[in-house]
Amino acid sequence: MEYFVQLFLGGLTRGSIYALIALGYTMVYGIVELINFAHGEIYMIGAFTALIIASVLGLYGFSEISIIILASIIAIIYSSAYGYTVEKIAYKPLRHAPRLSPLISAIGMSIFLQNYVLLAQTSDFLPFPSLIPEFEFMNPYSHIFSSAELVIFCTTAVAMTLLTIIIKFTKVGIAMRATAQDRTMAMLSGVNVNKIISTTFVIGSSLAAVGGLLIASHIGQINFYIGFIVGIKAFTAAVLGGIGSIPGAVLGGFILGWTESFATGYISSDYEDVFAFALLVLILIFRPAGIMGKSRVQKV
Amino acid sequence: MIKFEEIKKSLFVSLWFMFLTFPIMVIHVNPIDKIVNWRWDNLLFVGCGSFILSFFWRYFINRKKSGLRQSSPVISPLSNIMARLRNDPKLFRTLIAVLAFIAVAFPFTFSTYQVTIMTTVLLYIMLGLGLNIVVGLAGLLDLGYVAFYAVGAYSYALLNYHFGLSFWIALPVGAILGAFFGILLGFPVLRLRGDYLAIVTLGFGEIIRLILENWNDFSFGPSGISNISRPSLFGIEFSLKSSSIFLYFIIIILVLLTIFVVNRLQHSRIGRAWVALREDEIACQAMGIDKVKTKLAAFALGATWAGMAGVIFAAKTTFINPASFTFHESALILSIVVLGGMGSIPGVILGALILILMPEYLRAFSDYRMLLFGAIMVLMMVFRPQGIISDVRRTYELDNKGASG
Amino acid sequence: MLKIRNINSYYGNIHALKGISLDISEGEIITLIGANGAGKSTTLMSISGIVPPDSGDILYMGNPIHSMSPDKIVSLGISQVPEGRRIFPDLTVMENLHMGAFPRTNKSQVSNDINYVFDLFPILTKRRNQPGGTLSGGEQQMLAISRALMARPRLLLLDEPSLGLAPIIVRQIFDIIKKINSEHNTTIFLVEQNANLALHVAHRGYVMETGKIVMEDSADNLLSNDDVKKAYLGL
Amino acid sequence: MNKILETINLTMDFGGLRAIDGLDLHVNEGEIVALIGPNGAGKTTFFNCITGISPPTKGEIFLTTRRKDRDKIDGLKPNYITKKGMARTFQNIRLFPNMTALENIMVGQHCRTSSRLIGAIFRNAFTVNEEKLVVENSFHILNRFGLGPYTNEYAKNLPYGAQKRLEIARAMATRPFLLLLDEPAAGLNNRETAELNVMIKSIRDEDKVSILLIEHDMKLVMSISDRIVVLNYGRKIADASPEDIKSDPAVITAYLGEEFVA
Repeated sequence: MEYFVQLFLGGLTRGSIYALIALGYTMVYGIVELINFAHGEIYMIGAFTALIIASVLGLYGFSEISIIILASIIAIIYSSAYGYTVEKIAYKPLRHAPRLSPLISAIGMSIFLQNYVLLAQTSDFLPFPSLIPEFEFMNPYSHIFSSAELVIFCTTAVAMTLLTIIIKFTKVGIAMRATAQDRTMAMLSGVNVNKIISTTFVIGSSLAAVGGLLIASHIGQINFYIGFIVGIKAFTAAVLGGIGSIPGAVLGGFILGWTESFATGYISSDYEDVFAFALLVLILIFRPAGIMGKSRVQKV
Repeated sequence: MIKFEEIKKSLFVSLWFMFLTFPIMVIHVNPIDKIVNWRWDNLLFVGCGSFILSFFWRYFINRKKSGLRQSSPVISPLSNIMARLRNDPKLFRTLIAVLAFIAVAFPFTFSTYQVTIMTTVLLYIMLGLGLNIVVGLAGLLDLGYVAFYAVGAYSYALLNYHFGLSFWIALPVGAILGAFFGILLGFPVLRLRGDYLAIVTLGFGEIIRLILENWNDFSFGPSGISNISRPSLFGIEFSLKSSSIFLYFIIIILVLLTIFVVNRLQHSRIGRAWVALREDEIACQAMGIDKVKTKLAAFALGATWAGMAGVIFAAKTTFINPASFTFHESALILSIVVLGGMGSIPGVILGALILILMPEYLRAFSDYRMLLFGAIMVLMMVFRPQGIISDVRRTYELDNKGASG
Repeated sequence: MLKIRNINSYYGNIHALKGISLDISEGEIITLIGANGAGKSTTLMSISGIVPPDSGDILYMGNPIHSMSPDKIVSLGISQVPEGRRIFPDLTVMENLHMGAFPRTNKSQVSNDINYVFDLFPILTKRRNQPGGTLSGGEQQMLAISRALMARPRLLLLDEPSLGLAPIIVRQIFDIIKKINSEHNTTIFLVEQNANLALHVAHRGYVMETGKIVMEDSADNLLSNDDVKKAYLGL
Repeated sequence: MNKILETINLTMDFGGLRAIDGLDLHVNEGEIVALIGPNGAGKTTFFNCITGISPPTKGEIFLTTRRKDRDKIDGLKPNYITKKGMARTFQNIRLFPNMTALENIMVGQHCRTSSRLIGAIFRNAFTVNEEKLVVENSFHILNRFGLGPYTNEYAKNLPYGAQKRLEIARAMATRPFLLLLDEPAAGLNNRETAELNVMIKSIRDEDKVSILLIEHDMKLVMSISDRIVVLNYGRKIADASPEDIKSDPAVITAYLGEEFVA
């Protein structure tokens, strides 16, 4: 039973990270109907930036807490900046192109960014400092739920709440939803659609950065390739919940987290990634609209 | 005369990219020795590079926009040459003769090393042409193409290892197994929309690779399979040098076969159905075309070619492991198709020549090749989605014999 | 107020607008009638900046607007109620109205205006927290007009407001259109397929055929014109 | 008379909205029937419904082929329905833009030909023969619809009027016995509309193809139709000859706007 609880909580943590990254996919898809293939790389760049900044600050003798805060903030800023730039270069010129074009461009962007980091930094795995302190009050439970897991879970919860508030109640949020539903009408209402799309990329990217920091400090190492696998998994989570749906992405993240956690815990850990991919393939075949997604009627 | 406004814009772009690339390009931390390496020269490169490139970017974007407006197609010189070749059978025949001569003479004039490189190029031409059926003609973005390639390679390697099966038997077996897996995967997924299809095929490709990596009893895991037999001719074994020449000719023949088949299919009833499907799925169905069957045919045929190429790959390298079948391989094949021109046979050939030869001969490029592939995919989509040589539909004349051309 | 001078538009190879010119003066109700596919909606989309013309000028208050982005044009005071209403289906009625007021920053004025449109269409008050997609066709049309009014337009572009609506609702909506025009001196440019209806509320009208303006006259004259009667009034 | 198309109690729901409501409609052999009604009345939805693009929520559709087989076709995929002999055009032109005019017609003959992959590769006698016939036929069809000059032009480069004609020609290439035209006159000028009038009549008289068309151009509808069906809110409110339709009060209310008709 304890093992079950441990796996359940492990899945929850894992799932919340997937959910954070999945939100970026789902928001972008909702607004421009594009699978932002480079989203995983944005998160990878966030993690690298944090590592670099943290190392530099560490060498200059900054205190631990200030390192955590500064590195996180800078990582989020940089991820957002990359997300913004990627949209401007690889997607914006293709707004009216046939569907395959932006997808190929996105894959190209993803490959480009991976190799950019590979060349400019290293192909080796780098140790990532644990940004999360051990809480004493968690000690009695640490064998089933670590401090790190608690922090991950709470951070995710806060980030999601913030996002929900932005989307639901702010002017920008309403404009984002409106643009997702009918872009031309949003323009006719006086919305600068380009700005809204950029904002979506920026928000999605900063969420990815948060996810990236959490996962990197949890696993303890990073390399240029982490974005690819986690990216696809997060995408799976987004599709699972119903791409375009924000609560769907969260739900999908949890389901995927649990699937992986239980499957590796009870079946085999060799095939961890296979379970995720198999889930992706199955969900797309049997319920492409996802759990909370709506199937759209095609206009003829 | 470049306007001040333009310079200001470029300056801004340059500053932005200097900011953007600062931590990754400039700072290099060695966490073990605790040393920070500040690479300020990189900042200068980025700054100057993005300053210049931004002029090109805006120039081409504007040109593209005005091109769209006036709807005057921007025909590249290469397409002009292609058009001339099509219209002048004599010139065309001369060119074919020259190419044939070069192809035959090549292995006898150049070193084994050069022959091996050329064999690789030919292998990718085959793969590219196979994927071209799926992506270029039928418009199905298959990101897991490498899975079928792996199926072919492993079927030869395993059959050879366990039963000592020869290359010549494995070649059709690999093709059939490729087709089989193509249908197996294609059947459930082909109902999906374009971008979902891409992701499912990607997931499928990764599943195959992960299984090969982890199922040690079956595939010998990451250590792979070595000592795979090279092809023989009526039981005659070759020396290393003549063997590579032999393989070179085998693959030349297979590439010719591929070109022959794709060319015939392209302008047949089924080929037109593929293109129609790519152009407009609903109208295509309204013409009485069975969407699923047609897609499946394209998918299976593409997989057949990947299967065959896999067998050849195993025979060529005599050693395979899962590392040869990563997503990057799929991406490389896709870049060949995209760069050359989707749907165009000469385009794919040119694409393979450029993308395989460039990293081989320009050592400077080999480190940057994946970076380059990524950039090519983005830039081609933004500026020239039809590729270097765009696909041109065949023209028909009415005469007593019916079709010509 | 609005001068369109010789604009041409292409959709790919299709010449959708072939040298359209027209004038709208302040306070007028102008209608543009014509068959399906004649280019009426394209004309409106050109004014709104969604389909910028390939050549020609559009002047609003004497200033060229044909190369401005749609959001700038809205903030100048030109709002459009597009064909098919295009309500944001998953936004509530209130959110739809707030979208209409997107360019505006004065919150108290905006909430005043929300009250104003609720007075105009009392049924919307009841529906305020319902998603736009659940409204009936007539309610959606009312919401679409209200949403456009939320931007406080000086020029209101209406594209086929009668489309798919029961006659009684159409009448109601056309009464409101007249009211908006007379009470607030809002200039109205009305595109309609239902020529009969449109010419009865408009002061002047233009007749469009395959991308060209073929007739221009006062509404009364057009109503009694034999060609118009035959072609568009179905009489 | 022979009902070649018949729908019984056809109903179509779109996310809570009833686009077609219990519609009984039929087309007789050799008839030209016009389907009219205000925008949004469910006309195009009706076309999509009977051609299998979006299957009906409820109700039955029957097609009686030239061989007098009465087939139930609701729930069938669009390609089977086309093969049975009902072809259509689309309101917003849906040609294959990057194929030539001739190739568009050739694709139209897909369901009347049968050569396969293997035949295409080895080019056996059957395939060669069939291909030859397809090309000849296509030239014939192009010329018949006055598209000869555009034979080898990409469909996307044709002028608007020619694209509209090419769509009709492509539909005719599937050799239908019933042709559905969705607003064939939209965007055409007077001369082109007059030509269309002649073309539709010749399709009926020479090719013996019955026609069901959606159209807003009243002049065309009144002069060409044998019978007019009026839809409003997905319901049939009238079904009569053009003369009777003109004076039908229900039609005037729904379509022409009663309150202003003095």
